[in-house]
Amino acid sequence: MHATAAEYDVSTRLVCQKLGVELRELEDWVCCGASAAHSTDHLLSLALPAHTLKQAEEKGLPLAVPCAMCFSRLKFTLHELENKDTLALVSGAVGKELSTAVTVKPMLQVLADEDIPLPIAKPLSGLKVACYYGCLLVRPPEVVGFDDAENPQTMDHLIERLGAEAIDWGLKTSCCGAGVAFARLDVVLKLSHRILSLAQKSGADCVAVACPMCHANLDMYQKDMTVKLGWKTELPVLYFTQLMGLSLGFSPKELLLDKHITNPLPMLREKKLT
Amino acid sequence: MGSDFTQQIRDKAKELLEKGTVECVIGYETGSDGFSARPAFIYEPAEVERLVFDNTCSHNLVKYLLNKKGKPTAVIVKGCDSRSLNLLLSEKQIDRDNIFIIGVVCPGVVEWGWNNRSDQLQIRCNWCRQHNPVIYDFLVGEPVTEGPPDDFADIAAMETKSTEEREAFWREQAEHCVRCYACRQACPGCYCIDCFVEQLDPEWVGIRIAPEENLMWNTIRAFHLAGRCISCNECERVCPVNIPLSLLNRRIEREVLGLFDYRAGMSEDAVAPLITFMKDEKLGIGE
Amino acid sequence: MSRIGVFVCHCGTNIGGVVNVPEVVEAARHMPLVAYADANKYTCSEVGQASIRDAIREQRLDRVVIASCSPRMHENTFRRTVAAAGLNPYLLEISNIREHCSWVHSDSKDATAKAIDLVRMAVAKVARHESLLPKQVGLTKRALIIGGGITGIQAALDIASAGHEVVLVEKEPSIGGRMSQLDKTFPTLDCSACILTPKMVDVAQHPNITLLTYSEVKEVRGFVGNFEVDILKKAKMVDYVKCTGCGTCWQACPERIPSEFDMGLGSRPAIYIPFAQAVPNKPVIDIANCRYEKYLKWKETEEGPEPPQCRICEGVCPTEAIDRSQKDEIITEKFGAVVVTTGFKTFDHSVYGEYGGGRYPDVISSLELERLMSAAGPTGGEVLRPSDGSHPKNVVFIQCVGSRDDKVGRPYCSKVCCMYTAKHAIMLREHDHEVQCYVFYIDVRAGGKDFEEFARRAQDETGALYLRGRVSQIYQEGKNLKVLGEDSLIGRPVEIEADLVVLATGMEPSDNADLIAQKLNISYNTYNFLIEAHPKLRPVETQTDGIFVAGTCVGPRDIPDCVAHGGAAAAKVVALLSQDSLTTDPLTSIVDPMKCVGCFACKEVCPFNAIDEQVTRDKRTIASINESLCKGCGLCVVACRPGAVNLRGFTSQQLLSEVLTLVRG
Amino acid sequence: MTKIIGKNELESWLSGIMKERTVFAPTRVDDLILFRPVQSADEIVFDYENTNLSPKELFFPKTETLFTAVPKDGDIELTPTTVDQEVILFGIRPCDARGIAILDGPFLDEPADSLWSQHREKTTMIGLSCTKPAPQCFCTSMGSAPNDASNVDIMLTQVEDGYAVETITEKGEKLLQGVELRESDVQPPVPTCDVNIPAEGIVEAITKMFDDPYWSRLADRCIHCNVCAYVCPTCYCFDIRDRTDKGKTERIRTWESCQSKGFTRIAGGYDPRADKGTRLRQRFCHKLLYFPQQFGALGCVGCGRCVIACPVNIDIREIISDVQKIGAEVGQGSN
Amino acid sequence: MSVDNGPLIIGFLCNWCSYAGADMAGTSRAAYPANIRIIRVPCSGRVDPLLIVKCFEEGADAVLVAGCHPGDCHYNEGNYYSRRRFALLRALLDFMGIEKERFQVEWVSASEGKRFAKIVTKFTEEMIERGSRKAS
Repeated sequence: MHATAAEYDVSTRLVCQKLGVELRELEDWVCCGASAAHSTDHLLSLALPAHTLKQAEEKGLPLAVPCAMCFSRLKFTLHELENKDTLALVSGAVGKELSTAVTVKPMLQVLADEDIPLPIAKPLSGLKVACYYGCLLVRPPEVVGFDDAENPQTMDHLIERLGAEAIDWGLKTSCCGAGVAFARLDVVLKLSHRILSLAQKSGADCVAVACPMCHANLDMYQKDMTVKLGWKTELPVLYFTQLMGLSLGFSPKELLLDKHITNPLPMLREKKLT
Repeated sequence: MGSDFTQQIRDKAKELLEKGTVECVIGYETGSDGFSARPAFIYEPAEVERLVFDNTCSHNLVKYLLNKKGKPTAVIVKGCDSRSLNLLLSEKQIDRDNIFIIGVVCPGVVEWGWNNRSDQLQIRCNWCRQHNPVIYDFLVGEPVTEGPPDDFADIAAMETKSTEEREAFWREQAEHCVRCYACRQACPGCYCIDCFVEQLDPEWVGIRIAPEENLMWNTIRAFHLAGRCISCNECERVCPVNIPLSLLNRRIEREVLGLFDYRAGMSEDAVAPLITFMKDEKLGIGE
Repeated sequence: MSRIGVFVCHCGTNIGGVVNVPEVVEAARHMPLVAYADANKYTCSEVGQASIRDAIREQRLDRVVIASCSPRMHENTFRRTVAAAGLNPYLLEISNIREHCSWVHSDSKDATAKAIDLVRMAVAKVARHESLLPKQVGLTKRALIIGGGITGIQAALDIASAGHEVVLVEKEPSIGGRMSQLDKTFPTLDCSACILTPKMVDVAQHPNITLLTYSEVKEVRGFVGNFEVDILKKAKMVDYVKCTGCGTCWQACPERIPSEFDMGLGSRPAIYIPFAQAVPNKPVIDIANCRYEKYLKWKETEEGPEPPQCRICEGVCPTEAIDRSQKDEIITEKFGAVVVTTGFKTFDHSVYGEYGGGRYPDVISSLELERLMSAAGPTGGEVLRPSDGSHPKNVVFIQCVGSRDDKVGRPYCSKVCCMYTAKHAIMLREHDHEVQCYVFYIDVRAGGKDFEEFARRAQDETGALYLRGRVSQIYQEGKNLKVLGEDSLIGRPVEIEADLVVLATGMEPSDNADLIAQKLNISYNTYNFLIEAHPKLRPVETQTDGIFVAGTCVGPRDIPDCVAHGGAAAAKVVALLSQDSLTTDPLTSIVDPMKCVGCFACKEVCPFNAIDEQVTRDKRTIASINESLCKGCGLCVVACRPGAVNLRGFTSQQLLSEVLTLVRG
Repeated sequence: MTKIIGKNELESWLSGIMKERTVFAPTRVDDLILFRPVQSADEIVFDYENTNLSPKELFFPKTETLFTAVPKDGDIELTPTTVDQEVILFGIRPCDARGIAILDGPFLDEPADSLWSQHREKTTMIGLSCTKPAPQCFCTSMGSAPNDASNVDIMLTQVEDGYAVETITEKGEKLLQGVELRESDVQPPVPTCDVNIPAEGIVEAITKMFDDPYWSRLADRCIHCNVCAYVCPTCYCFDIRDRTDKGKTERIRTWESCQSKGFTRIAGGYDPRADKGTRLRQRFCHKLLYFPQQFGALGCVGCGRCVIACPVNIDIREIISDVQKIGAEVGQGSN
Repeated sequence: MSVDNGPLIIGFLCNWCSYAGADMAGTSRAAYPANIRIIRVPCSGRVDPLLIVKCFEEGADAVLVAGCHPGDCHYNEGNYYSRRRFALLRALLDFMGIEKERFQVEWVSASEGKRFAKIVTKFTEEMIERGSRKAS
């Protein structure tokens, strides 16, 4: 977060501050082990998130998770710990008495809470946004229990509240290929390209995401798509927190909007939003 | 508590009798030892001064409603007693329209006998999770927060004994039993016209007052209350030879709670667990 | 004092080879109340039976125990034997010393001791048997059919033709059911309407059939032979005596409502017949949508803006048949038998988010396609896309939508989808030669006469591309739909640009099938399909005597099966109604009114609704058994704490005697 | 002069008897005190108010076989039950002893009950005077006293250094043969029972108020268990039924009570005492009216057991007072 | 009682499944020990807990109740009720000193003759091992 996804980190903190959502970073968080542990060692894949969960439990706070993959792993762990035997096994591995009494929410859900008023300074009118949730935020539904797996609306509603238009499109929860990001770039390109091109065909000015992995895939590889798949244009990919920040009155600079590979500033300028 | 509760009950009783809402108020009065309570039947407004409420008001007065069918009657119930009202309503033994319920938030009742009173709460008050009446028309006292779920420690303790020890224990109890049927007569759930134990054809239980027959009686008495017992423990209180009948009732109660998540008498339209079923339940039977 | 006769059977060596029969006979002679005991080589033989009859007469026996094979084998035989000797057939008890003794034990001493015990128990039990007489009850020779689809039509016609009166109740304004919505039928490609309509007309014209459309069954009381049914006749607002069905009114009605019959793809007026060939061919007024009725409703409260008054239909009707004074009416009719043929509806595919969750207009269900293909449908038989009215060229079919899918709680196969999809592929190609069909399937199930050939034809002749695999996602891209799926045979993802996607939605029972089942006290499964008495041997009967089920309300099946099913149910009804009276089994429960406390635990557990409330002379409300409904399971007996209920043939006294005889010797 | 037996000598004397005969004595069973056969003097409780159940059980057991019948040679052979065992009943209180004596009335009235008379014959009763009457006691009002020696064979009264011994009957004398008794001039204290229940004239009073609604109002509270009857030393209602096991049939007599529903039900289902009021009245009329009429003495000995045991505090002492009061009122009214 | 050696087992079998299953055991000559005495009832739901307790009161060593498999009851629901009743009764009896092993409830279909023989054989052997209740 502090490194590759600084934009997300900074914009989230700014927005939270503005909205009065107090964030506390767990001092001793560990990697959730996504992409590596869960395909190799089942126990480890539960123990790593469990360690983090335990800290939140000890603090007595709900856990707001910015990354969809981390969110998925944490939720999976909670789900598996419902089984008493598993609970005992993982408790042993972590060395602490675990419980499932922790609330885990994706950052999107936290900030999209309609009970939190949005002091809109600059409505994003005229901006058409394709909300992209990615695959892990909403799936599998019985585990994560967040929104509709096929046609989620949380971000759409949030974007509409910012004054922008959330377009209806069909690939909101399709896979961008992050799982094989390093191994099969060709797959990533194909999947991400499909997402971007549908978003564009559907009239979107930009894509809003809620996960650093999604962002990386969709933002970084647009040049490669041009070379390999004939992707002729560019489509800015922004964190939903950045769009929130913009409407709440922060400057593009504060929100690190200039740090993206695919530069969103010309588009925003055109829409008179900067 | 006592005098205030007593006054509220007297006032209400008076009002009900004066208005003619009821013919009789069933409550408590002071008994012949000068301090412990006994059931009282008040028919005249002038008699309401006899009514008292204190921590010796042990009797479950709901049983008496069975003798008052068709007559408007008010009854004073503690939390546990109130559950038996629901039981009798669901089993169509009493008519809600004829009953005025004065519920009392129960502070617990003490162990007492005629002319002797301790400060110790009765054992049933240790398990009790129903100090607030579940059904009433007029409430005396402020509702209290109920304690955590009962842990049935008494049952667990009994279960640490071996089967042989348990058999010997109950046989010993059966030796004491004189089959006076006080347990049955005090129980609000026992209202058969002809109890199985006294039937001659089929003669389920033989005439002998002997351990075998007594065990049969005690087993079936408890089983006929399966999923119906509301834990007022009147049976145990009235037993002249102190048989710990609560152990039997509570062993079943724990099973009913565990298997069917059911507590008897919590609502007037509840269906008792033995006259309903779920198709896919696992009960450790025939599996 | 009873005089009990005991007859021990050698059954050749089957019993006698292990059990010492003379020893058993000798022991029996000393049992209480036994006046006579003897052995037979083969008791079930004519000689054996004759010896029992003789002994009953000569020894003045009043009760009989036969120790032989299982009562499940010869109880009825021997009941007839003792009856022939003048004894009540229920004063007999069989002691099973073959299947339960000689055939499973080899030690002669043990087996003999056990046989003696078993005989002793039977003697103890028979001593408490009572003479029982089967009861005769009359019956109403009329049948009620609930549901006027093809199954109900067939059943109604068959029963009526056998000479019995039939009342056919249909909740829609016309009979015909789902079959009337279909264009062609597989595998013969007969026109559905062409084969169905004549049958509908037959129903309307049959002198033995009373047709009650726009009606529903409200309540059912009684038992086999003697049902009493409340039927709600919804107000049609049209006097059918005056109405000629000329159609002036429905052409004049200015209101337009999505047509249920056309699956919302077309529209209908507020006074309407659901489709051109409707039977009866007379309209009803849809009160919820009629402008004048809305106005009348508004008049009551005068809230909101005043809607226009209309009454055009009344103005144009040449016979003054519009009658707004009609009210919903409940009539009560008597029947001897009921056939439930409430049919099916198709699965609502909007739960499939990956198929668009109902958001994409060009993702349609198969039944919608039927309407699009039907010459009498909203497009006059031209298959046009709902979104823009264009002719689709690339059509993707997806099989098993709401079938064979645990995820949506529908693990069963709907049986007809493979075939109708093949039909659709063939028909689409016939409509337009440029159409290319793709079919995503799990298996092609074509088990039926000429079915496999038909499915082949879709693939081979029509060129439909069958892809084995499921579709993972459909999304709108521009005007078209992108279908992402997998061909699992080659193991590659597939991407198809489609103009139209047709979902083969499965069958599920009609709305309220469970409620109807509850009213009739018959069982239904978790999907609300009705449960037959036995899936193989009693496929149209139910656990409740006199109630029959047929057609798709029992489970998915195609038209010929429905017709056969309806006919089968009709045959059962006819057999029942052909009797002059019904004999009830006397082995039922009875209530001792002196002991009953009126808690009705018995009523709660009775699976057959056989327990009624009754008020005694001293004003106690107690239970009473309806012996025609009681099947003698005895659940009530055990539920009854005071022992007020007992079961004839298995009384508490008898079971207790058996136990006591055993333990106290 | 008073004859005294020391505590130790008493115990060794009893131990000696136990070797030859069964000794029933008050002993602790769980939290009850009951008459049970004791094997050693240690088991005996000397310091008790009274036992929870009365000792009538020894003469009129809860369950007793009257005779046995077995089929024999095509006929039936009957064998009556006999009482063969010599029994010592130690520690019976004067009130309970009086109860036994009262029951001689109904049981020994001709034709005498053979089992009762056998039990009486085979039992030697050693009474123990009460030192301190309990709150429920009212024996003096019923014609007895805490040290009433009239119904036992030997009477013991606790004194400082042992027990004062009174030998009442020959049976008692026989039992005491060879036992060394100290002579002393200590006078055993005479305990008093302060409770005074107005029993005089009760027969007339209860006769007068026989039909008073008092009984049905009292029955409101009664739950009609059999507790009072089963703890009472003078209740003797019973039921008789047969029981067959392995070809042998026993005719069995067991305790019953006039309080239980159906006790008086006759063939055809009619019950002359079907309502609770008449059943409750029966109990008190039997004690206070019928007993005096038939046998010349009140049927209550004032042991107070029913007072303690009744689950709903139906207190016979209150009732006697009430009956007197109502009887007097009714009497005035009619005069 | 004429089981001279070994335990007395009383079996209550429902007419439609388990009694027929026991018949099937006979037809297929599936042998089992002769200690069991079978009482025919229409349905396992007809077996009153009173009868079970009576058997034990009178000294029977073991009781077997057998009915149709859940879902197969001839009367649709009978065995669902018996399942509940006997779950509670078994717990109560065990609590009172009659080991739950002595009171067995089994679902035996009409086709499970061999299984019935196996169940009875195993049950009898277990009871022999535990010994007679009277002796204990």
